[in-house]
Parts: sequence; C-alpha cells; structure tokens
Amino acid sequence: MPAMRLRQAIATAIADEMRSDPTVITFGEDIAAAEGPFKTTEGILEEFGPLRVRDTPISEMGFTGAAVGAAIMGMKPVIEIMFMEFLGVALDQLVTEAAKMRYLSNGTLSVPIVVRASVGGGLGFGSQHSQTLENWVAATPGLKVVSPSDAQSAYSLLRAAIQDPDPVMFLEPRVAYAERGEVDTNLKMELGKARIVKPGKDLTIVALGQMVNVARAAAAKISADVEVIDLCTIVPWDKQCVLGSVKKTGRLVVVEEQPESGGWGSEIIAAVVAEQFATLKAAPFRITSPNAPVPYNGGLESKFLPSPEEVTRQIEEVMKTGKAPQPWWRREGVN
Amino acid sequence: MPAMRLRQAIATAIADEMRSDPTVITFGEDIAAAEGPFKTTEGILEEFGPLRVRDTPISEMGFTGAAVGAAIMGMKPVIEIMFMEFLGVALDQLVTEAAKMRYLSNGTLSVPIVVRASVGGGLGFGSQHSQTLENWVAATPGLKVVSPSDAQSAYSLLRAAIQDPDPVMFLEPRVAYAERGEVDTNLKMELGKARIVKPGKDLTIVALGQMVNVARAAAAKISADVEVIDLCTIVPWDKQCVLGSVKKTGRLVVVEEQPESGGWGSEIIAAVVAEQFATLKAAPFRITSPNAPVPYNGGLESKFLPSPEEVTRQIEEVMKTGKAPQPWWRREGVN
Amino acid sequence: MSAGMNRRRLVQTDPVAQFERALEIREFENQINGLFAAGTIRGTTHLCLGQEALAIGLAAVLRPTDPVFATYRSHGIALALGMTPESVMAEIMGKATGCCGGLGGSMHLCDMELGLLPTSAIIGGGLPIAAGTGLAFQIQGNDRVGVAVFGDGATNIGAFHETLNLAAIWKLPVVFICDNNVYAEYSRINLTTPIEDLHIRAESYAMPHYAIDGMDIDAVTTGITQAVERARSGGGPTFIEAKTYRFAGHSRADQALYRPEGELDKWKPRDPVLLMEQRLIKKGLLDSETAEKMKSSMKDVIENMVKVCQAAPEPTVDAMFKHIWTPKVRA
Amino acid sequence: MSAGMNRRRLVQTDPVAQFERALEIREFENQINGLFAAGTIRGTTHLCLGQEALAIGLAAVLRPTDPVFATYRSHGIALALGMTPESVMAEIMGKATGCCGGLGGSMHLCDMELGLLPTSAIIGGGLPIAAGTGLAFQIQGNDRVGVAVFGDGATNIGAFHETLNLAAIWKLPVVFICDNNVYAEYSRINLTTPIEDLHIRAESYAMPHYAIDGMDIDAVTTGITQAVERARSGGGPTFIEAKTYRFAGHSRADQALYRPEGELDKWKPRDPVLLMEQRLIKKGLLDSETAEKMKSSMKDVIENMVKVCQAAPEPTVDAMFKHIWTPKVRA
Ligand SMILES: Cc1ncc(C[n+]2csc(CCOP(=O)(O)OP(=O)(O)O)c2C)c(N)n1
Ligand SMILES: Cc1ncc(C[n+]2csc(CCOP(=O)(O)OP(=O)(O)O)c2C)c(N)n1
Ligand SMILES: [Mg+2]
Ligand SMILES: [Mg+2]
Repeated sequence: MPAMRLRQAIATAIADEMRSDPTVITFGEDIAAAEGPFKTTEGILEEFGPLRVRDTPISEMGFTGAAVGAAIMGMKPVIEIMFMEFLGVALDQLVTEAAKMRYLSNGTLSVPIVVRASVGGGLGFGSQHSQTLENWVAATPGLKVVSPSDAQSAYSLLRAAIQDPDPVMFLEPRVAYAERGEVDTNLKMELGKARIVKPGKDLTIVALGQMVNVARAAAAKISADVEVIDLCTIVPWDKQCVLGSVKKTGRLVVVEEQPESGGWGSEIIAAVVAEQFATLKAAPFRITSPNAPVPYNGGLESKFLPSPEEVTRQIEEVMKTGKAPQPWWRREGVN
Repeated sequence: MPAMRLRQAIATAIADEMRSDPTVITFGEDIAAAEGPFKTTEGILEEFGPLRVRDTPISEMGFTGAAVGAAIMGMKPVIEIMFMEFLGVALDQLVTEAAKMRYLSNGTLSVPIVVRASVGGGLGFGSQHSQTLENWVAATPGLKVVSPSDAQSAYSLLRAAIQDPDPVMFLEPRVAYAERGEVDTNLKMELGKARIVKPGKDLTIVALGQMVNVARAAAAKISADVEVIDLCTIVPWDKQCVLGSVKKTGRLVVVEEQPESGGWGSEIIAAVVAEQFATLKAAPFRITSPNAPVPYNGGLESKFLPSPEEVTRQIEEVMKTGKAPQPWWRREGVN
Repeated sequence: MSAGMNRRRLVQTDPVAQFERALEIREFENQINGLFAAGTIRGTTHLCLGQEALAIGLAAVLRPTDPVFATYRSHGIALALGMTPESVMAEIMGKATGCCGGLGGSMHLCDMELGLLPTSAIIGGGLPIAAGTGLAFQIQGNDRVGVAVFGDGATNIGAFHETLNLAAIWKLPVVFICDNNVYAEYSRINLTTPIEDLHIRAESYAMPHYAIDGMDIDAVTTGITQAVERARSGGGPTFIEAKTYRFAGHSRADQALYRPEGELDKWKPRDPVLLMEQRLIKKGLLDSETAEKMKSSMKDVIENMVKVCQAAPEPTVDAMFKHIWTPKVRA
Repeated sequence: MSAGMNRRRLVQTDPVAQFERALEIREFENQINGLFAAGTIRGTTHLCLGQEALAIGLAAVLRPTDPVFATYRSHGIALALGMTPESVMAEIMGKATGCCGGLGGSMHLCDMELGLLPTSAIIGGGLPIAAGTGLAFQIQGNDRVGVAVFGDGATNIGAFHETLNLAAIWKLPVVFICDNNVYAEYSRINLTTPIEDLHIRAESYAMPHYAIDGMDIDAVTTGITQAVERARSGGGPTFIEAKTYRFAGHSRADQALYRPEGELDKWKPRDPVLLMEQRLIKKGLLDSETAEKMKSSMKDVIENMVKVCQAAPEPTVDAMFKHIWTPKVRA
C-alpha cells in the first residue's frame, strides 16, 4: 500500500475517477496549469487535458453554478473552492439551486457535483482563511457534507463523493494536506458512514477532519478506555454508529473545530440525548474553539484550536465527575 | 397603547430611530418609493427623503457591503434583504467582512448595521422563499442574530438592534407581518434577553419567531403547566433565562422552524444538557420541520411546519414517558 | 409522441399555431390573475403579459434538447415550449398533477422533455447554470445550446457578470437573453441602472450582443436564431436584449401605480399578441373572424382546463420526501 | 503629530521623501521575502514589488480622511500611507505591537488615523465597503472620498459589478483603482478575462474610466488626482486601471515559473523605483551617490527594525477576545 500525502490522495482520487468515468471534469481557480494552490490536482491537467480540467476566473458564484448546469446535463463536475470562506460569495448556487434542483424538477434531475473546499485553522492564515464553517451548509436537505481526516479517508470518501448522484460538499482539512498516510485504493468508504478509528468502552469521542487526530492523540493519553469515532459525513451523519457507541460507553464528547456556538456538534449531542437520555452515565458535551475569530498569532492559534492536552484534561475530568467541564476560556476567565 | 401590525411596528421602529438619530439610514430593493414589498417601510421615504432612504439595484452583495462601509464612516444603515434566501448571494459581506471588521481593525472600528430579512414558511412561497436559515449566520462571533415574534418585540428589538454598535441580523417572521398586537413604544427590550411569554412549572418550551405563537397555542391546550420562552435573540442567546427555567421545570423542548438537522435548537439543548444533566427529569428534544425543502402545496406546508397540535401531542407524550417522542414523519413512516 | 412534444412541434412549424399559443398564454395569465385576485390560489405569481412573443420565439427556434433556464416569470415560456396548460395550472394550484407535483408552485416550473430546467426564484440564479449546460455540451462535443432568460433587473447582480465572463472566456455554446420589460418589481430600470441599452454590458466580455424588438415575433425569431446558430457552430455565447414591456404588475397584488402616466398606453399598440394577429392577417394566413373565434374558444378551453385542475388531487404527505435525494442505483 | 501622520505628510509634499518611501517598501518586501523563505514567519504573504508607485501616488494624493480599502497585498500601501515599518512588520510577525495586535497578520493591516481600512483577504470584499464609505460622505455632505484598490483578477467577481453599478447610480464619491499587475495568482490575466483593457468595463455603468501607467509616479499622481477631484466635487465615481507588473510570485512559495520567458525582463526597465530615481536625478533633486547612500542606509534601517520587531512581545491570550464585540457605552 503506497503512503501518500493527503493532497496526493485527493489528486489520486480525482484521477482515478476521471479515468473510470469520462463524465468527471474538474475546475477551479488555478487547479489546472498550476495544479492547485495546495497541489491537490497534481498531474490532472497533464493526464486529462484542458477540455476536462480548467482554470476559472475568480468567480465562485459563476463556476459553482456552471458545475450545477454541467451536472444536470450529464457531467460530474468536481470543483475547488480554495478556502471555505469563499463559498460566502457562492452559497446561493450550492444551497438554493443545487440542493433543491432534484426537488424542483419533480425528481427528473440529479446534480452530481462535488464542491471541494479547504477548511480549518492552524496555518496562520488569519480570520478570513481559517474557519471550517460547516454551519453554512449543514442544514440543507439535498446536500451531503463530508470531511476526511487522513489520506485514506480523503481518497475513499472523495471517490464515493464523486460517484454520488447528489451534490456533495467535501471539506478538506488544510492543515493535513501534507500529512502522509497509507492509502489502499481498493478500500471503499460510503458517504454517511462513520469510522471507529479507536475502539474503547468508557467514553465516545466524535470528531471530524483535523480534530480526529487531536482526539486520537488525546485518547492515547487518557487513562480511560476511549472510543474515537471519525464522523466522516456530517449530513447525513451516522446515527447508528454513534448511538451504538454511546450505548456501550454511556459517555459522549464531541471534539469540534468550530466555535462553541452554532456548530454541527450540538446536533450530535441533541440527537443522542433525545434517544439515549436514560442510559447516559455523564453529561455529554462539546470541546470546541471559543466564540472568537481565528487569531493569526501562532501561539494564540494553537491555544484557540482544541488540542490533545485540552481534550485529555476535559475527558479526565468528566470521567471523574460525570459533569461537563468548563472550557479553557472560562476556566482561565478570559472570556 | 396602539395596536399595530407587525410590519407597521417595523416601520415605526425605523422611523423612531431615524427621528432620534440622524445617522440612521435605510436601503434595500423597493423599500423607498414602494415602501417595501411587505410594506415594512411605509412612510419612511416620505418623512426622511431620498438621501437617507433609498431603493437599490438587485445587488445584495453590493448594498450589504455599502452598508458596512457607511457604518464604519459614522452612519447606522438598516438594510432589507427581502427574503432570507437572498443572503445566499451576499453572505460574505455580513459574515466575513462586517462581523470581523472590529477584530481586524484592532478595535478601532464598529459596524453598526442591521440586516433585516423576512423569514419562514406558511405563505406558499415555495422552497426558495420560505426558509429561516439561521444556520447561515448563527456561528459567527461578532454578529448578533435576533428574531421578533410579535409587533411589540418587533418594535422594541428592532430599536435595540439599530442602537446596537455591532452588526445585527434581524429575522422577521414573514407570516406574522399582518398580525396585530399592542405596542408600547416606551418598552425597551435588550438584545440577548429572552422573554417568558407564559410562565409554567412543568416543562420549558424555547421558541423563536413564528414558532412562539405555535408554542403558546400548544401551551394553552397541554394538560401540564408549560413555560414558554420567546428566545428573541439566538446570538448571544439568553442562557441564564433558559437555564433558570429548566432548573425549575426539569424538562426542555425546543420548537423550531428549521429542519431537524443543523438548526439553532440543538445548540440550546447541548448547552442545557452540559450544564444541567443531573437535574433533568426527561429527555430534552426538538420539535422541528422535517429534513426536506419547504413544499408549496398548502396542505403539505401546514403539515411541514410545527403546529400547535403536533407540539401538544409530543409534549403530552414526554410528560407521560419522560422520553423524546418521534416526530410525525417517523411516526407516520413517511421519512 | 407526447402531448408536450406535439405542442412544441406546432409552434416550431406553424405561424397560426404560434398565434394560438400566444392567445393561450394570454388567456392563461388572465385566468391566473383572476384566481389569485379571488384568493383561490395561495402564494405569489408573476405574469408575462406583454412578453409572449419572446416565449413563442424561443420555443420556435430552440430544440427540445436545448435547455432553457428561466425565472419565476415563466408561465408563458413553459406553455410556449410545449408544456400543457394543465401541467402548469395544476402546479400553480399545488396539485399532484402539476409539473412538480404541486410542490414547486408558480415560480418553479420544469419539464425536462421539453428543455425547461427548473425555473429559479433567485435573481441571477439561472445564469451560471445555463452556462454550465453549455459547458457540458462543449465537452460532449454535441451541438446543443444552453439558454438563460432573465430580466433587466438581473443584469445588476453579480452572477450575471461572473457568468458572462466565464461563458466568454470558455466560448461556451450559450445564449443569454435579457427580457428587458422596463421594470424590476416596482422600480423602473432607469432608477437602478445607469445605462439604457443593457446589451452593451457584453462589451465587458468581448461577447457579441444586440437588442431585438421583443414585441415582434419575427424580430425575436431572427435574433434568437442568429445567436443559437453561432452557439451551435462553436462561435460561443451571445447576449441578446429583448425590449419588451410588462403589461401587468410585478406580482399578484401589484397594480403598477408607479408607472409614468401614459406609458402603458404607449406600449399597448405594440402588444405582441396583437402584432402577431395583424401580421398573420396581412400575410393572408388568418382573417379577423377566425381570430375572434380562436380567442373565444381559447377562453373556453382555458376555463375548462381550470376546472379540471381544480378537481385534481392534492399531493400526499409522502410526496414532500420523494425527491430530495437520488435513490441509490447499484451498478 | 503622530509618527504616522508625519510620515504621511512627507510623501505628500516631498518627491525625495516619496523616493525614500519607495525604497523603504522595496527593502521591506525583500526582508519579508527572506523571513518567509527562512520560515521565520508563518502563514502567507503577498509582496507588492513593482507596484510601489501606485502605493506612493495614492498616499500623495489622498487625505488621511479618505479611507482606502485595499487587499491582502498591501504592505506597500500601508507604508506609503504612513504606517511605520514597525507596526506593519510586527503585525506580520504576529506581535502585540503590530497594527492589529498580531491577530490579523500580513493580509489584514489597518490604521484608521491614516485612512487604511482593514484590508480584506476576500477578492472583491472591499469594493462595496469602499462604496459605502462614499455613501456616508455623500449623506454627511462632506468632501471626503472613498477608495477601493483591487487586482485585475477581482474584476471578474460579482461584487465588482454590483459595486460599480451602485456607485454609479448613486453618484458616490468613490475612486475604484484596479491594480492590473497582469497576474491573478498563477494565472495570466488573458487566461481568465477576454478583454485587454479592464477599465472599459466601466462603460457598463456609464462611469468615467481610463488607464494610467502604474509604474510612473507622475502618471499615477495625475490620474488619481483627476478622479479624486471629480469625487470630491460631487462628480461621482471613476474607474482607474493602473497598469503595473507583479515582479514577485503571487505569495510566499511562488516562484512564478509560469511567466512567459522574457516577460519579467521586459518590465524590469520600467521598475517604478528605478523610474522615480531616474526622474529625480533628471530633475536635479537627487544625485546617484545620494541615491546609493539612501539605499544602503534604508537596508540598515529595515534590518534593525526587523530585530526590534523580533524582540517585541507576543499578544496575551485574552487579546483574542478583546475586539469581537463593541463594549456597551451607556449615554
Ligand atoms: C437575489 C434576489 N434578490 C431579490 C429578489 C426579489 N425579486 C424577485 S423578482 C425581482 C425583480 C426582478 O426584475 P427583473 O430581473 O427585471 O425581472 P422581471 O420580474 O421583470 O421579469 C426581485 C428584486 C430575488 N428573487 N432574488
Ligand atoms: C472570493 C475569493 N476567491 C479566491 C481567492 C483566492 N485568491 C487570493 S489572491 C487571488 C488572486 C487575485 O488576483 P488579483 O485580483 O489580480 O490581485 P493580485 O493578487 O494580483 O494583487 C486569489 C484568486 C480569494 N481570496 N477570495
Ligand atoms: Mg424586468
Ligand atoms: Mg493581479
């Protein structure tokens, strides 16, 4: 099994899909000739040529819409939104057009597009280039929302996303683009299915994207036997897997990169609590970023993002007390 | 105390603020000469003239940004996004520019804008004109999100929003524009403060916008003594009020217009569960719309939105069983 | 051949059938107007009175395989392209027999057999999608053409700009048709747009452009044909501004009292349906008597159709969940 | 008077000070380049080498009360407007002494005393905001002018189109300056934009427009003056295209290997700093020897400044919560 960087896994998935399906095309800003600002489309133009692989003007609304139009006429566009924030100039096409097109065509049209976007903090890109912003797309029936955490899941989930007949938002943890991992190109992963990346019996952590590694690192240090679930897909999320795990452990912690308020993690908690209230052994809670813009300064940005140390500390505490601990910014009285 | 329609309460609040503060200005599509597609700006152009009251081209990104610019140069723009969905072409300016401007100016700038948008279903406007979409804006540190439920709260909250030094997203329940209520123009309401619109001791309902009336109607029928909280502000929401209420009742139900997945209600549940897990007497849960686009057909749209009957039924059930009931679409096996 | 395809073929071949279709649209819109005024139908609606020639011209020139992305103001385009009055009216009434099963409503019409993509209620929403259909055809190497129809007001939204630039730089087989009916909601175009001839905006993209008389079916047909042929033969996109006039208000409740006095009267003699009739009579293809008969029988047909639709079934509850996700088909 | 205001006054009055400031920018950017290459600074950065004359010209013509909304590529504009190298460098290093307390970074510079609004890292993000500042001035009835500076690539984003139209229809006192440095990231302008002279896009909005030689400080000053005066005197907005050339890559890691062979060399004799020097010497305001001395002493100054910034304190944790909400002030 070859080890490759996450960004190479992305490029490999696109290439493999383009090879096996001539309707797959890809475009975005500087993804063709320059092979992508994050080199996630290395070799794609060279192999598949300028008809199927294109650079676009800086026109996210225009090219996202173009993807929708191409999709309903038989193509499978995979487009790149360089930083998730740029979807703020194109959201209409994804949420209000693409995700409702099947419904409004009385089921006669499908919109098989994949909108890839790099997300997340940790690289010193500042407050307009470091968020994950799942909330922009998470409450959209008709749209799937997926986020890999390593090279293998990037490869397998992206292939599944491209094969999916409906629009998929594919959130790539930017900080992990350079990370290497083994990739089995035959391994299939299904959208909507979570992965248990570390089994355990005392407490369930649900994490996503770059927080999966944080959760894993914490799990290795925590004295209790923690189960770590890589959610992989936020919409539709794998209720069965999470409920099954919490049924076993009785304890639930969501580790989420988004700010405390308004993120996808509360959805997991609310759903689990509604279904398993009686059997929970401790208060379920979220470990998140604070309600603040992502700071540029390196020290602050590390502090801002949930860290293995913070996760460890909070989980040790809930194991002891059964109560939801305070996050660091309340503990330290800074917010 | 005069009785007025909610839409008149909006116009009155804008007029009163424009009278007392010459920096308040207002613009949007057809809000001046035509006095607003929903007549929420009746009389404003006539009284304040075309310098301060303007019709705009169909350019939501352009005029939302213009509001930001005018705000940092000393004005207080109140702008109208006719239907919340149209923010999909302008989100960048609100979330990525306005809400981060104070932070990125090292505290030297404030952005006192109010972005008004009509929201919600019930009027047969179909899937692209009927959503509430709080999720687009709810996870944005720096941005307040407010929604009135009747003429009084529309008046008082809008005045507070205009007076607020930071950007405020003001979501107006479209279906209630024509509803009348008494308005005390001296009554002040603070952003971030909820209202207990019906006290009770057995169960806490948290509702927002047009769901407040639904919750009230249900509360009147439910055999238990239900407390109904009109949340009024989603960001920052009134934790103290909700926690205080649930402390008393031990039971929490959120009635929310958004689809089941991804709405603001789960945030309330997650926060309450984290803090009051040990004292809850029943599983907290949400009563929402299903995960589907808003249907046009009248019968279906009524079914789609949480109704007093559905709320009553589910709350009677949780009072009996302590368990979260199934929503109608699972009960009826249609989804 | 389906009823819709038959209806489409008619407007493509027979000038009298075109006139009849124009009458049908006119009568349909008048009925809709009455039904909304009476409160029989809920929601909102946007009539195309005065814009019938553009709809007919589109249907006459385009093939059913050329997808059209239009707006909430598309009853006329839907009927012209061949959709049956029943499927459109039932949709507007929210009936299960409507083209979207009653879940879309007046603003959301669709018939893929005839090339009508789901109309969008978002200004500018359809433009990039139409460009995208052209992108698909370019890659597929066929000679299909994507078409976007949108209003004068839509030329001020960002998506318009981005789409025209993208279509131009990629030389996509697309035709952009701006139906300049002088108003965007309650605002006359001059109040929001500092130029008179919108088509000159195409200069920003080095895209061919021209205005056509949107009230004149022949001018419409010629103008669209030229652009469609350019697109089909690999010549890239064209921007057409069709000068029309909105005879009705913007939407259901609007009386259009904001119009300058006399403006409507000035346009009335240019009524596209009237012009069609006059031209057919002049050409000897129609006489006044027949025309009058056609009108009154069309009234009956549409009135009957309305009754049929009123009696049609409502959608069942499960319908609202039916078309959100594509069912998984395993290879 | 603050150090910044003093620095601003200098570039407004003294051509040799302008040259010195251009040298400062040049040296600053070279230092930044080295620091990033060495990995001393994290994140990303965008150099303005080749675009110094535009920055200086802006600062020379505008008053500190005329707000400028620029982009992530604004080290030069910040220094030209008068910000101290320390406040910019410390910001890029994430230090508490930076203009944004180290929370913004290279892409987010701001100094309201000098009229630099927080630069935006979103393409087109600043355009409508600049228009909005003009709206405020129009209502307030003062003679201030709002300015947007953006790249060639930004002329393809929807916000550009919406903003120019809005500014034109409202006759706002705004100047739009497109710094056409030939590239948007790794794409040459001709690959994404089907016209050569971007300023003609203003025709779509009936807005005055022209190109200026962005490498020539005199042309820049004259061109901006004309537009600013029009705006100040109630004549509305202007669109200026400054033709420049990006001498460096797009951002930190970029070697710009995609450039056509010889292109950079062709532009090198048009280096704006070189042209300034030549012109001053020709005018007898400077001699070569002094110029060389200025260069080497500038190098020392900037190197020392870097050391000072490196020794500056990091922001404390509470800083990240300080400027999210405006503290409530009760009347
Ligand atoms: C993004 C967006 N903004 C605003 C609206 C509200 N709106 C609906 S129709 C309309 C006027 C459109 O005018 P025009 O483009 O000329 O088309 P017409 O209605 O005349 O056919 C407006 C502003 C919308 N649907 N979408
Ligand atoms: C909406 C948006 N899309 C894409 C980007 C990524 N991006 C950053 S700089 C850049 C190129 C901009 O080129 P240009 O406008 O010519 O400015 P320059 O960098 O040359 O100064 C791009 C595409 C962005 N920041 N915002
Ligand atoms: Mg119009
Ligand atoms: Mg450039």
